Amino acid sequence: MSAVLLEARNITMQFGGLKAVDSLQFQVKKGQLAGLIGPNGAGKTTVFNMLTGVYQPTHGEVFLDGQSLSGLRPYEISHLGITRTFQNIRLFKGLNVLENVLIAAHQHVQYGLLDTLLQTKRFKSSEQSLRSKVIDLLHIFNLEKKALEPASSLPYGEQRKLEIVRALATDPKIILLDEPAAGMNHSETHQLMETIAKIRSQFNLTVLLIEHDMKLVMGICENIAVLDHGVKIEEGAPSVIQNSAKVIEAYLGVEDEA
Amino acid sequence: MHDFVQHIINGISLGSIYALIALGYTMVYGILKMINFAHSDVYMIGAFAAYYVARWLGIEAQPGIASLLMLILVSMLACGFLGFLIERFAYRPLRKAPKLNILITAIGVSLFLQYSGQVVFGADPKVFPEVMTDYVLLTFGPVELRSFDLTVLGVSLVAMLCLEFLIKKTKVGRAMRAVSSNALVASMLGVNTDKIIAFTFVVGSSLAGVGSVLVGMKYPKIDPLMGMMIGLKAFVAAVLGGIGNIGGAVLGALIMGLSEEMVVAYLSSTYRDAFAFGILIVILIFKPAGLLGKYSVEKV
Amino acid sequence: MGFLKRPFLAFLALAALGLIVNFGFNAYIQLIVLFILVNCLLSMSLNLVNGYTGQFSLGHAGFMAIGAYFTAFTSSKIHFLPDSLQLLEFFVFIFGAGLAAALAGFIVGLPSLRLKGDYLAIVTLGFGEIIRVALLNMDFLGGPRGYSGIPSFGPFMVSFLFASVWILICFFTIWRIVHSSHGRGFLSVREDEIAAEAMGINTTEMKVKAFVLSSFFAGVAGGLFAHFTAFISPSSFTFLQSVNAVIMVVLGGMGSMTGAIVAAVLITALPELLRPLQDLTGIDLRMVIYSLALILMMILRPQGLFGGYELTDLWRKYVRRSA
Amino acid sequence: MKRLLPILCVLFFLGACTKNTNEIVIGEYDSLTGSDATFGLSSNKGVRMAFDEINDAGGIKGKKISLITLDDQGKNEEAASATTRLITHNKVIAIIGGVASGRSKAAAPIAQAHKVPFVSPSSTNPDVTKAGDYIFRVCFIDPFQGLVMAKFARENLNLKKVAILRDVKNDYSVGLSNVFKREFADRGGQIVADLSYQAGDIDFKAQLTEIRSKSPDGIYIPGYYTEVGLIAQQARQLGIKAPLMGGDGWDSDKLSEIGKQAIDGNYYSNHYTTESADPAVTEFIKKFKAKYNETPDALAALGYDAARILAQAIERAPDLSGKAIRDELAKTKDFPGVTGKITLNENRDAVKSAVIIQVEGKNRKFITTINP
Repeated sequence: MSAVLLEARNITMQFGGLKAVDSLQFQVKKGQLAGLIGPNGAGKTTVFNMLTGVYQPTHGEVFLDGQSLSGLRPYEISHLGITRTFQNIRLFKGLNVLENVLIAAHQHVQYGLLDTLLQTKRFKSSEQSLRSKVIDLLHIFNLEKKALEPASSLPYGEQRKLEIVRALATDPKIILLDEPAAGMNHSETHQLMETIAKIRSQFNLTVLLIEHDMKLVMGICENIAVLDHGVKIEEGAPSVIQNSAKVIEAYLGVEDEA
Repeated sequence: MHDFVQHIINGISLGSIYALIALGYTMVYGILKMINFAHSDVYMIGAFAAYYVARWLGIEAQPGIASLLMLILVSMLACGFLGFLIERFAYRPLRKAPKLNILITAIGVSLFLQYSGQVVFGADPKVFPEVMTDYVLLTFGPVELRSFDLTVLGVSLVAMLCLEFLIKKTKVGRAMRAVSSNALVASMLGVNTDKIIAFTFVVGSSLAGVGSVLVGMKYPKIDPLMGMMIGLKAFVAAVLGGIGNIGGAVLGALIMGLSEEMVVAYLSSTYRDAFAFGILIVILIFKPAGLLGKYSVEKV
Repeated sequence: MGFLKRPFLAFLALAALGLIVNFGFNAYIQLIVLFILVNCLLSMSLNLVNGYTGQFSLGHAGFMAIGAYFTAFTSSKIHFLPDSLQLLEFFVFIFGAGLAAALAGFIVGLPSLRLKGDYLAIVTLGFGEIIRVALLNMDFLGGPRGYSGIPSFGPFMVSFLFASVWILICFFTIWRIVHSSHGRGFLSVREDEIAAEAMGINTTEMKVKAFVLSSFFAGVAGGLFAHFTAFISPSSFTFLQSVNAVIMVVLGGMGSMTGAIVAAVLITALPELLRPLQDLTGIDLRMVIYSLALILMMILRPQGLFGGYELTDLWRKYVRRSA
Repeated sequence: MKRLLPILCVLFFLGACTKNTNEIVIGEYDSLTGSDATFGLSSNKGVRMAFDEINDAGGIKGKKISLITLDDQGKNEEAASATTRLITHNKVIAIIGGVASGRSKAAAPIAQAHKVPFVSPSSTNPDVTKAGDYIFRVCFIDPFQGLVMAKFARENLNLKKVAILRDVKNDYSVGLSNVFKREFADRGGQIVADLSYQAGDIDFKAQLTEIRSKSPDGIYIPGYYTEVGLIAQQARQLGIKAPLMGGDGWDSDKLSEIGKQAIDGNYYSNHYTTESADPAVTEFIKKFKAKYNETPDALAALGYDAARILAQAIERAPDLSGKAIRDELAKTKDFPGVTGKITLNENRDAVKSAVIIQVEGKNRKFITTINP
């Protein structure tokens, strides 16, 4: 329980003259459910992009299980076990639900091009098992009935769930959830949080989630880092965060702006 | 040495021809993010409009600056009007369609103009009237600088500055930039996007009109397919400089003109076009948005 | 050998069609049918890149040219099998033509597929032009004089069946790949590259794979074209030919194999169908009509004839509705 | 679209039904549209005029000639399909080909396979008639015309150093250049530069500046008048005074219209001279001007001769079979064509003399005749 799985060492992201994230340092331990919170524009998504290789940090390094991720392409990082969802839902809109998830399982496919062309037994059986595995995953979120519907036709909440299913299909060590509850009402959010806790234990996962809304995170996260203007201002258990003056100030300041 | 200087002059002169046409491509691309493949054929129509009007008015008998300006005006009007029609009837219905569809429509319009041009004007080349006489401005030994070369360069630079001013400093320009960055938001803010886009097309196309008269004056042979080759080169020049960037178009065009000239002079005339595209490919691979273009990081 | 069942049935169906054309129509129609087969290969192969993988290629004629010249050169210069097996020899050369084009596709694709959208289109256009200019300057391939004396397959039926085999290889290769995990990888690149990468898809590899495979079949199409016309020259492989291929893909509906085939038939036949019009008008208006039809088509049915669906999907829909 | 298709299909088969047994149907394909259209249309005008004249004079064997012209859009494969259509669909008894050698090479094997006589007016590449014994032509072949100018440049103009500027896209231009290069060098001349452009270019100063630096005595530019006019202007602008030389591709009124004074004094090889007292020539020019309101160029003259040679062979043939017409075509001897006295040799190529012309404004001054 105590081994460090993911570590960001002093990562900085600079866009032109603007430092979106400044020397951020944090760790996520194996099996933990960690949170990254902060007001709008604090740089949370930028952190995710650096962790998953979409951006290369201007300075600093990310480590997974002690291995440096610098210079790796996003797909390579995904193969190593980091997966994610997107804040502004990036499903494969033109494809159906099943295909969306199957694509994420591509890295575990056992057959080659020749098997495909000759339609070998191996091709057929592994396609079969792939599909049943994916259906099982969809089942967790009650999406299996919609397997053949276009992803774009799902209601918003289900699209978010589908993103999680898709991410799970990569067989990750750690899943990064970018505002998974955005746009959901209270009961939906509650239900989602329960599911997240459930999949964590079922798949032996580590979870790092971004939430804009502080209260939601408090309930389930074991460790929380707070970001403001690209700088980590606080880190610790929910109780620590709740009582931090800096955090309150950061959030209040934002409300003024809004 | 004097050959080298002559090559530089030739190259700049050729480059400024490309620049005049490249400006039209880049202008439309900058606002609409579409390759207006028909631009080079609008240019062709401009040349023919000027040709017929000049013959009708008997302008050849009285060459001079007034006749030139008059023809440029005619050609600009014809091209602008044609640009308006093309936008209204071919591109506007496709505003929300996938990019490939718009590209194919543009190619369709281009083919339509080329082939109906062959039917209407005839396929044989026409001789563009001599509106002004070319003369030597300066000589250094065998090196010559001619008035047409300077005129074309001057006009393309002035056109560039006018466009820069139009886009950066005027109210219409602000609206154009708004449409370019986000058409939906722009329309919510009260910008009449249809009008702005039509205006962009009219301006871009009338630039082709200016180009066609100047080119017709310098190279007095026009035919319905005259836009094909020069259009492709100008377009490549616009991409080279960073399509959507006004200054980039002129820079790209001058680089194209000079490099074509130098390839012919010092490497191999037969591989000239291959080199032109080779340069483009190398630049795009190392600088994917062209020389002056800004590479936008996709927001995730 | 179960994997050959469907292709074999399809082959029988094509052979029957071939027999009808062979006995029911004159040499002119037969030649058009052969050109249709070549264009089917072109549109199916480009569909893999444009339709399924969402990359924008305007240089298909270049790869076709490489295949055509490879076939022309080898089949008229090299002879390594007894005469009775000449068709097999041709098959080997056309396979080689595909490989040559695929190699070119790899060389072109690797650096340029980093680019997106219009930029990729321009770079591939540039490569196509470079290939054409290079051919103009290669004297051993005839330069602008072209390359003549390419052996023909003989009677129409032989040509037709030979081309049919390649059509089926192309169709089933692409169809099966697209309906496998690899193909879903292609689709994910088209849909959203960033999400695809995050889900572990090596998008560069996918793009290059699609591009190379597509170039392979463009090369094969070129090879067949060379045999059918017995004479090729660089002017057959211009930018307009690449555009024609793109038009077929879009007209058929991006990402629809059967759509690509139907569009290839239409686009090849249309200019010929319009020929008699010249008797009425006195001037050749074919291209004017063709271009107008193109514009109207894009405006009235932007998703193409089949809009990403397959003929089989539409059939199923129809059956379901009427049942 | 769906509704249009049946209509098109009906149209498609209509062509075949309009046949009339009192007509002799002859086919022609050429580039009526596309980038070579200006040449194709010229050739077509010559062909049409010849058949109109023959029809006005009563036709052949008492029958009228019906000419079916199809467009090849400047594409080889279209030339192939057009030729096949003419033969199998329109059932023509003979074919007149188009201008470009490339298209002839795609079309001729088809005519040969169907044993339909094929006469090319102006495809100069030597390989064209090698397609078989049904393929003829009425123009010079590249080796002859290249040789003619090499001889003239070396022996009459006494040039020593010559530069070549060729149209690399055009097989005709490349063919002439290659022959000229060899023949001129064989006669003790020196080729100081060999540069190229592409048809459709408008700026040639890069090549010309390079040529100027080699200070040649003459420049050989065997391209078409569409570009040569501009080349001449730019050459003079750069101060190149050396004479320019070319082939029959120069022969058009447009040459001097585009080139203006710059083209004056330069030489090209051609089939005939307008100064000729030969009534065949003067008559042809007069009638052509009356009919089309323009001066014929070399391509029109060749189209005219090709059509008349074919018509005469048909007239002489005992029947309308391909073989009979072919045999009569092969016997063509000393035909008094506009483009010279034409004899078809055993390779089915025209044997005729060439003339050297000097441009003088609108006039074409006859300089000398060079025999094969």
